[in-house]
Amino acid sequence: MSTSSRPTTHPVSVSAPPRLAAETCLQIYDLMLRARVLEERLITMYKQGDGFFWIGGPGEEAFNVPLGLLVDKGRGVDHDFLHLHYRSAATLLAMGADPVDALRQMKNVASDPYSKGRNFAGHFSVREWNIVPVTSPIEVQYSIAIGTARAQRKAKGITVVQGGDAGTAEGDFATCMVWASRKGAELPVLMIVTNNRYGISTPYAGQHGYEQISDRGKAFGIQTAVIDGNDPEASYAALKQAIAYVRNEKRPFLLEAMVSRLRGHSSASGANLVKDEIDCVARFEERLIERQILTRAEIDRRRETYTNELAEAAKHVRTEAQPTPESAFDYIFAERNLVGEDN
Amino acid sequence: MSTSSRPTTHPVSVSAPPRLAAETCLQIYDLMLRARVLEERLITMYKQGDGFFWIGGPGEEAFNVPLGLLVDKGRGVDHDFLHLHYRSAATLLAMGADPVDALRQMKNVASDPYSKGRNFAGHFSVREWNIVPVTSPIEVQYSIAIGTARAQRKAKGITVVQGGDAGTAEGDFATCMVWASRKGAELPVLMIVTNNRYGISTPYAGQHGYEQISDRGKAFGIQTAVIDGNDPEASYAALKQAIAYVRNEKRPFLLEAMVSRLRGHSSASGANLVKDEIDCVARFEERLIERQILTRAEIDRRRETYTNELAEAAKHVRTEAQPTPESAFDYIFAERNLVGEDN
Amino acid sequence: MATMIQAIRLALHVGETRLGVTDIFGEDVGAPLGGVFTGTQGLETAWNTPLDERGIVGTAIGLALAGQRPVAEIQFCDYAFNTIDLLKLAGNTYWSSGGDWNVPMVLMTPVGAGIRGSIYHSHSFDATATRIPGWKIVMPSNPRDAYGLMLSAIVDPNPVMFLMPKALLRLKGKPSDLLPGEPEDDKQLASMIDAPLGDRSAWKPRWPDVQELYIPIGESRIARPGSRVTVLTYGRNVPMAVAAADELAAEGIDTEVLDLRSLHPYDWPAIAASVRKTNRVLCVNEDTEVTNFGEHLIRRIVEELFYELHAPPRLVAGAHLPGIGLADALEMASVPQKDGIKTAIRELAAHEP
Amino acid sequence: MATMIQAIRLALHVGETRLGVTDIFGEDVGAPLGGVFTGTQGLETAWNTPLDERGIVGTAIGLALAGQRPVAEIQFCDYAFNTIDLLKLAGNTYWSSGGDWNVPMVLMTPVGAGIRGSIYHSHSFDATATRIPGWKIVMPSNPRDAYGLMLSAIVDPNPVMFLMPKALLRLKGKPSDLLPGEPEDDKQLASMIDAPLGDRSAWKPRWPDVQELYIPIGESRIARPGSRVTVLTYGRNVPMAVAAADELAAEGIDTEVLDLRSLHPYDWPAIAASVRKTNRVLCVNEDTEVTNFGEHLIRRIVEELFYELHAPPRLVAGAHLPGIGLADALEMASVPQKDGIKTAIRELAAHEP
Ligand SMILES: Cc1ncc(C[n+]2csc(CCOP(=O)(O)OP(=O)(O)O)c2C)c(N)n1
Ligand SMILES: Cc1ncc(C[n+]2csc(CCOP(=O)(O)OP(=O)(O)O)c2C)c(N)n1
Ligand SMILES: [Mg+2]
Ligand SMILES: [Mg+2]
Repeated sequence: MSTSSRPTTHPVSVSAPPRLAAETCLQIYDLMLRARVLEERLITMYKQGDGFFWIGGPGEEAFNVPLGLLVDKGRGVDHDFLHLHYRSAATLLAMGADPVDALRQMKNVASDPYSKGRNFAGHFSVREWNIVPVTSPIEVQYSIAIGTARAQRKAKGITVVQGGDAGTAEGDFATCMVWASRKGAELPVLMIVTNNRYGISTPYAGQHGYEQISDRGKAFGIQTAVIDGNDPEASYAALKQAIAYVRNEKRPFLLEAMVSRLRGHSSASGANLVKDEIDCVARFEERLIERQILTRAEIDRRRETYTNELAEAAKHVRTEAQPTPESAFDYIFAERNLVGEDN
Repeated sequence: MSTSSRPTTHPVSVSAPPRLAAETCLQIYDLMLRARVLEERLITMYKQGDGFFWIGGPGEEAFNVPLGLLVDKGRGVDHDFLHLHYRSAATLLAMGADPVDALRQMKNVASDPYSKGRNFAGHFSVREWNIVPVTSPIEVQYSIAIGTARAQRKAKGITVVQGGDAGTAEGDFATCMVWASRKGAELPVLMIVTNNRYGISTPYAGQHGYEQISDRGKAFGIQTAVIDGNDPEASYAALKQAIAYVRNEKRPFLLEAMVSRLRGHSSASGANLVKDEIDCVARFEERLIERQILTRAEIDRRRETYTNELAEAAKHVRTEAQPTPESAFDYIFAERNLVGEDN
Repeated sequence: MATMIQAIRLALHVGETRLGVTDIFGEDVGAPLGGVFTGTQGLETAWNTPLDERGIVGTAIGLALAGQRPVAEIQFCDYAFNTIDLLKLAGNTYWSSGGDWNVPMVLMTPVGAGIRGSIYHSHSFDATATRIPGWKIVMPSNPRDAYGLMLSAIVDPNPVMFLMPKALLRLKGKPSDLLPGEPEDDKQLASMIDAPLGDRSAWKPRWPDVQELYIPIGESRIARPGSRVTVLTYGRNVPMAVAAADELAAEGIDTEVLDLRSLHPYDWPAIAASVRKTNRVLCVNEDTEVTNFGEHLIRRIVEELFYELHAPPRLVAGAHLPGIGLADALEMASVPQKDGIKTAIRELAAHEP
Repeated sequence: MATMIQAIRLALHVGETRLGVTDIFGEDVGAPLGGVFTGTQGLETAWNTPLDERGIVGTAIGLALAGQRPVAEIQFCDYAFNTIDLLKLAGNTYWSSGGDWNVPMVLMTPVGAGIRGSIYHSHSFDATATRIPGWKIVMPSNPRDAYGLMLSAIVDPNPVMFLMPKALLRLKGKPSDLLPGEPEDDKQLASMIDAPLGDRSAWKPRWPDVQELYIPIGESRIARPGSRVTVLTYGRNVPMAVAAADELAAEGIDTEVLDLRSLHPYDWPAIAASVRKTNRVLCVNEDTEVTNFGEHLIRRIVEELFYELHAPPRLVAGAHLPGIGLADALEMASVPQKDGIKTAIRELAAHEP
């Protein structure tokens, strides 16, 4: 974990990433691999005409898996709220989501639990786990996160909000910092920027006046850190520290994770493999082999198993029913208050 | 001129405010007094039923007069563009505006040159001097200023944009910083925050996470300074320096001026004199008397003259025609391009 | 008799003490001001936000998603136009998530002309609001409805927009419309719940023991019964239309004024019944007339009740202008006035098919 | 034959080389992408903005106030709803300043469904746009109109919104509608002005010597003449309505399709003439149906042409839903389709007064 070049206003002590125990490494790796294989399956589905659009997170697994493992999963203010973006499948898997559900959303079948065939791939929603619906409009989650965080000022849970680098140019990113850092009314919110140095086709260089996006938090007295999001151990350590800080101090933290965009922006840009980007899964595999936690053969076996499982699942999903035309008119107004049920 | 407590990222050398020459002091003082008397007349008009609403800048004269004197007044990109707010009458007067026109807008007569009886007091617009229309929605001027500044990247003029402290919570304030500081595409914009420590009834304390608003500029590599806006000499010096920097370097500068709100927010809050606020006019008078530039008697005479002049003018304005009902339908679409005429 | 703004304040008091409202917030909503129209004076859970409408709406959505019942205010609806994307999100979250998350928030905001508010304190919001699916939209025309609609808004599991007709906020209700538990003497009420002028730091309201009264969202009210012409209206234009109708009664024109109260969902059965009775219909509202909610009502009436109509339906609405000017003559020419309503009713009544 | 997106690109090329356009900008508008729909590929003055729609609109207003002629893009109109306040400002600056400042900017943005764009790539913007006074609003249905309307938009001294029907952007024009100066062979055109796949760093367009062609803002076009029923529509629904009309001709129903092209100001004389001829009118557009621009047209028709009507006017528009769902069946059920248009025309034609 490297801190940003300029000093933080409230320095966080960030030690070199500790080696995680072999067991934890294996757990993380397994989820990273499952997430990667899931994204590959989704892309294949798109390319085979089993979905209209793909967007997702190949290249963010090393960061998103630890996030999913470290949050306090559950329902209501005493658990963590997650305002994720559209590259968060690995976080969902780490929290225990069934990858088949992502295929269902890709194929927009009626059984898609996240949106009933209404929304694009990657637009998750799990009320049982406080995962609020992923929005297509960039950055609005940072304004909405203020609200869940406010509801948690005296609760055990915290709010986590995540988005990309380019999106921080929207006013909502500033809004989140302004509201989260009001003196005497600070909010327990972990703001995450997953910086892949692109917004669609537009490179980071030329659009940003600061060295690191997280520098913007400093004037607000917000804790900041920049980490190598391609390193699962660094990510795990940084997230653990940041989450603990937010939970204990009830104050905001702004964490910037440098990540890769391995398949370009989305299916709109082809979803093909991008050269010159670090592949966190491959890199972690090397580390695990080096540490003799796994062998190449074991890795290959796992990958094959997961790939086959999802290929089978995709076949099954293909047979599931599409939403009926009439179903477009369902869920316009709620009859009862679901969110308040047992809060 | 005191710099902010935290170091600027690109420090500006800010010397102690130099004494200005007696002549300049007199010029500034005279305009401050005229501006103050104008605001008092506007408030009287409101209280006598000669207007529906008053808002203005008593308490900002020591800053706003130097601003009006120091900008390069004129039309087109080679002169300075001004995106002011609704407390800027003193800037207008310093630029040479006729105070009677402010009375006309107050009384919403058809001869109001700023809005033809359509807009509230203080909502100026002078195309000949690049003063773009003052907007009621707070902070939008910071997003619009990006555009005039961009048009001036290779011109002699710069863009000046001004607003209050509370308004900086809007995303547009951040937008201006993001766009003005893009590496390699920096914009010649002087961002001014006139900090009177209130937004209507809401005090600064409790709403802001930073010590000074201008601290927010530092992460962007934007020059910043905090000054005593109640001191006309300090204001003059700081503005001169900031304007020169923006003009020569073609880069943004964020200047925060601490000012007073002598009559509260607006007529909606009574427009009565507020105790415990520094009165910059009274303070400057003392200084001028001490330096033997003016005597109390001369001051009293001036004040009386200006007061009488405006009382007369107000009487005259009262006789001017109101807009006709049909005139509401004028100026919906322009027939020709006024703004591009001789640019 | 409570004024409309007092009625709203009383409803919010019931909300925060009995209906689970945890946060009432917006610019200048907390102490010392208690709202630019005094709607939130003395409330326990009222607080001042930063000057940032996007943050206000975002916070409301977030609080609602966290299971709370927030009431947020946009100080003037004129300043809500940078939040339409967030309002759309609040309205589509239940649908987009396939019924996973509802968003039980209330957004209140003063609307309309009539106070010489010039370009940015005169906007209407009804047309825009009805264009945001997933929201319920209400707009009272008197204190009692304001009270009962606010309570319904608070307990509704969906986002509800509460449009406050600013020209009516200080008007008192009719003696017959006393809120349940409200003291009969309005001076007494004021002394109990209106903050004093000057220093308020030690002031505390004494709340009367008001009881719940729910005006169902979706139900209109016949503000004035009549037989010859139907006027469909809401908010500030209701008393205006009733006054117009009362004056026209002397000319022998018997006008029915329907106060919609809810703009979405609106009370189609009542509208249809009235049009079937009078065969002549006028829609009145203050919003600009191109792509106006009254035009929706007229379209539906024409589509479903064409052969009931003895005259072409009419709309009296705000002029399609970029703003409402400050000068009296400008404002009067820009939004409906009683005389214009009377003329339209007269023409409708006189029209023979 | 140029596609609509090529025609727009050619118009922007004329704009920047001959009409004083200095800045064409938006998210991904500059190199290397040249716009998510390729509308700005190869243009000299195209540049990439930060991901911030408010900054984009603000910049356009500022450039316009500085006397330039900016063309700004919002990547999808779905993402313009946080800028309505700024759009309102652009529209009211001339009026608010009493004629002091005009705002000569163009805002272009793709709109509508038809590409399986799900909730946030399927929005329409016509109803919202027509609610912003001070703007001219245009929406082409074919490449030639797109070209001519864009040129008119650029030279207009007022803010002009250019709505791009995204489902039509890749469709070619009719051979008879060649743009002036356009090479006849469309492969040749593509080889000249379409950026290659892969590395584009060395690529430069070779622009054909296209000439100016102005389609006046405010003039409609008869897309298909007819005598029995009038369809008032624009954008994506024009070819759909023409196809419906062509199919219905076999049933003996002769339908006139009026392509409005300009939504504000709209061509009332042409609308009135067509309605007077056919006595039956259908409005078709994709935007949600409550407080819809078609309802404005119907209101005006009813108000001014009531006794010309032999049937109640009809609206076929988007359902009043919080979103357009991704699954085929959902999208089809949410926005007008050819069959629904045919049914409505049939019913209108069959209707006897
Ligand atoms: C408000 C808004 N504007 C534009 C878009 C279109 N869009 C989708 S993704 C994207 C780029 C986002 O870049 P970044 O924030 O860096 O996230 P990344 O995709 O790189 O993870 C854009 C412009 C959008 N979805 N929302
Ligand atoms: C977008 C917007 N929201 C709310 C308002 C109402 N309003 C007018 S002035 C004001 C306070 C402004 O405070 P500040 O920015 O500090 O400027 P000051 O008036 O103190 O100079 C508010 C909330 C507005 N005009 N615009
Ligand atoms: Mg990115
Ligand atoms: Mg202030």
